[in-house]
Amino acid sequence: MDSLRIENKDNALHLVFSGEITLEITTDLKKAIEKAMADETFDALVADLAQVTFMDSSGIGFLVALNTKIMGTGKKMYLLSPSTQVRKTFELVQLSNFFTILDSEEDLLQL
Amino acid sequence: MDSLRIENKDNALHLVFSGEITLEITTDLKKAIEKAMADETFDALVADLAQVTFMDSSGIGFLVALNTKIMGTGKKMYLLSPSTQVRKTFELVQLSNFFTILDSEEDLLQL
Amino acid sequence: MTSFVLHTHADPGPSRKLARAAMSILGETVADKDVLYNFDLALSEACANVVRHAYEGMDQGDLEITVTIHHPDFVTLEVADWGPGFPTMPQDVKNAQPEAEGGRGLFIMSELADSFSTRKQDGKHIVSITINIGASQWIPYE
Amino acid sequence: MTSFVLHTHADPGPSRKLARAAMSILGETVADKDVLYNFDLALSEACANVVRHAYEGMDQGDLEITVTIHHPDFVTLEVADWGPGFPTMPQDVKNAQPEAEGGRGLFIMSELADSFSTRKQDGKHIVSITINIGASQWIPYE
Ligand SMILES: Nc1ncnc2c1ncn2[C@@H]1O[C@H](COP(=O)(O)OP(=O)(O)O)[C@@H](O)[C@H]1O
Ligand SMILES: Nc1ncnc2c1ncn2[C@@H]1O[C@H](COP(=O)(O)OP(=O)(O)O)[C@@H](O)[C@H]1O
Repeated sequence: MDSLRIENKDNALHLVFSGEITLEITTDLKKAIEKAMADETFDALVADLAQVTFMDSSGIGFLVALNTKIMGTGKKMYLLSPSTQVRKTFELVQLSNFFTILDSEEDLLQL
Repeated sequence: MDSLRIENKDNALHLVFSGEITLEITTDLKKAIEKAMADETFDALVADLAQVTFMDSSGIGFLVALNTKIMGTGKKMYLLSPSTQVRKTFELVQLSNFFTILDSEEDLLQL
Repeated sequence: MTSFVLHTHADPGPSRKLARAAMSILGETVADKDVLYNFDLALSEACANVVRHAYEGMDQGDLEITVTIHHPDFVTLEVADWGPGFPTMPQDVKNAQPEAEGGRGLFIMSELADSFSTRKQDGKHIVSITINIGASQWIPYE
Repeated sequence: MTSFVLHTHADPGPSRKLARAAMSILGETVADKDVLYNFDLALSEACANVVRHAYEGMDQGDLEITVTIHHPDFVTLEVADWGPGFPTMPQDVKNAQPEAEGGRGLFIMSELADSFSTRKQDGKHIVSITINIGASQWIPYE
């Protein structure tokens, strides 16, 4: 999928999103991520949102559902350097403090 | 006007067009060119069409009218390096051989 | 006042194309990038709602976007469907719980809008979003 | 088959915005740049005709563009007005003399089209332009 690259780095499963996260794409994203979660061993999930140009409430719903799922397995989920567009949508729905947001990959290593 | 730059070089009045030549703009173009033709001394008019991204039949009509006017004053009109888009419109209406087309400014010096 | 009416079948692909076509009109009207992003987001929410909810349990019907430009004051976006309408009208608009997967679309629209309303008219259900445009945020008017 | 109907008042500015909105839809449908240029040119001619001719000597009325996508075969562009119609119907389409300032719009449309026609329907005058799209010229269909 053009809009998602998945990498496993030091036991952290990185989901590198790009482009738009909207209704059209969330079903495909879910499938790809579920497959990776079944195949890989990891302690933490990192959703890299730096290259996301647009995100609406379907995108929010998708991230909330992913977060619930990860928490249910006792693992941690982080959002990495969300773009201003993503931050804007989070702020609108007052979820800026709901997720753990990291500003850079260095922050991840220091956890 | 953003879409027209006028320069007088060696007695040739250069009209350097850019962007679209369509209905919306031809009236303004005509006014600007008439003013320049009244103010400047020149032997030839060069319509530089290299940076024209779109031209429809209003653009064609505008160039034909300009040509008629210039011929009426005993001067010459040349089209300089028309873009592929402009060439395409000329071909469609079978006017590729109606105008004198120059491929480069050097061709102009050799006239 | 200038109006643009855009109409298609409420399937996901065509609806997104229609929304982008509406954004093309807005992009030649409004210069401010943040305001354009707000329109894009509000439109995306309204169209997604028609695609997902308006025709639930029946054949998918049509979607209509109306962009009305009230230069130099505001722009109104209206998104209409011909479905049976909202479960409750007027719709009570509030934010969802953090853990909820859905229920944020109408709230986002109302937050982005300077004036937000839903109404029934001529057999359509219409969501209406008005956003004020500051003097410096317009593309100079022809 | 998917249709998009775009509608506004036939003033020059709004008409050009509407044509660009139609091109935004085509740009997400057709990949081939030359084919897109042909659509742009045909649409520009048809809209200019409505703006200049359809309502001559009367109050300017509306302009409607319909884009119908017949994947995987062709796309039809229809441009409609509510004016009194062409002086002669069906219109005789021929190229203008080289020295003529006007009279090339319909000829350009008919040259670009694989099928070109004008008709009257539901009180509208419609110019219809069909352009065939080769298998490799589409944007992959969702
Ligand atoms: N166009 C519509 N037609 C009918 N019902 C709608 C429409 N738009 C929204 N609704 C109803 O309003 C509810 C809230 O919508 P919204 O706030 O966008 O959240 P979500 O779409 O995530 O449920 C929807 O679940 C649906 O029941
Ligand atoms: N939408 C229209 N409604 C009425 N008459 C039209 C329309 N479009 C074209 N015409 C008529 O057809 C003629 C030829 O049009 P066209 O080939 O585009 O050349 P031009 O617009 O330069 O005259 C116009 O001069 C006009 O009389």
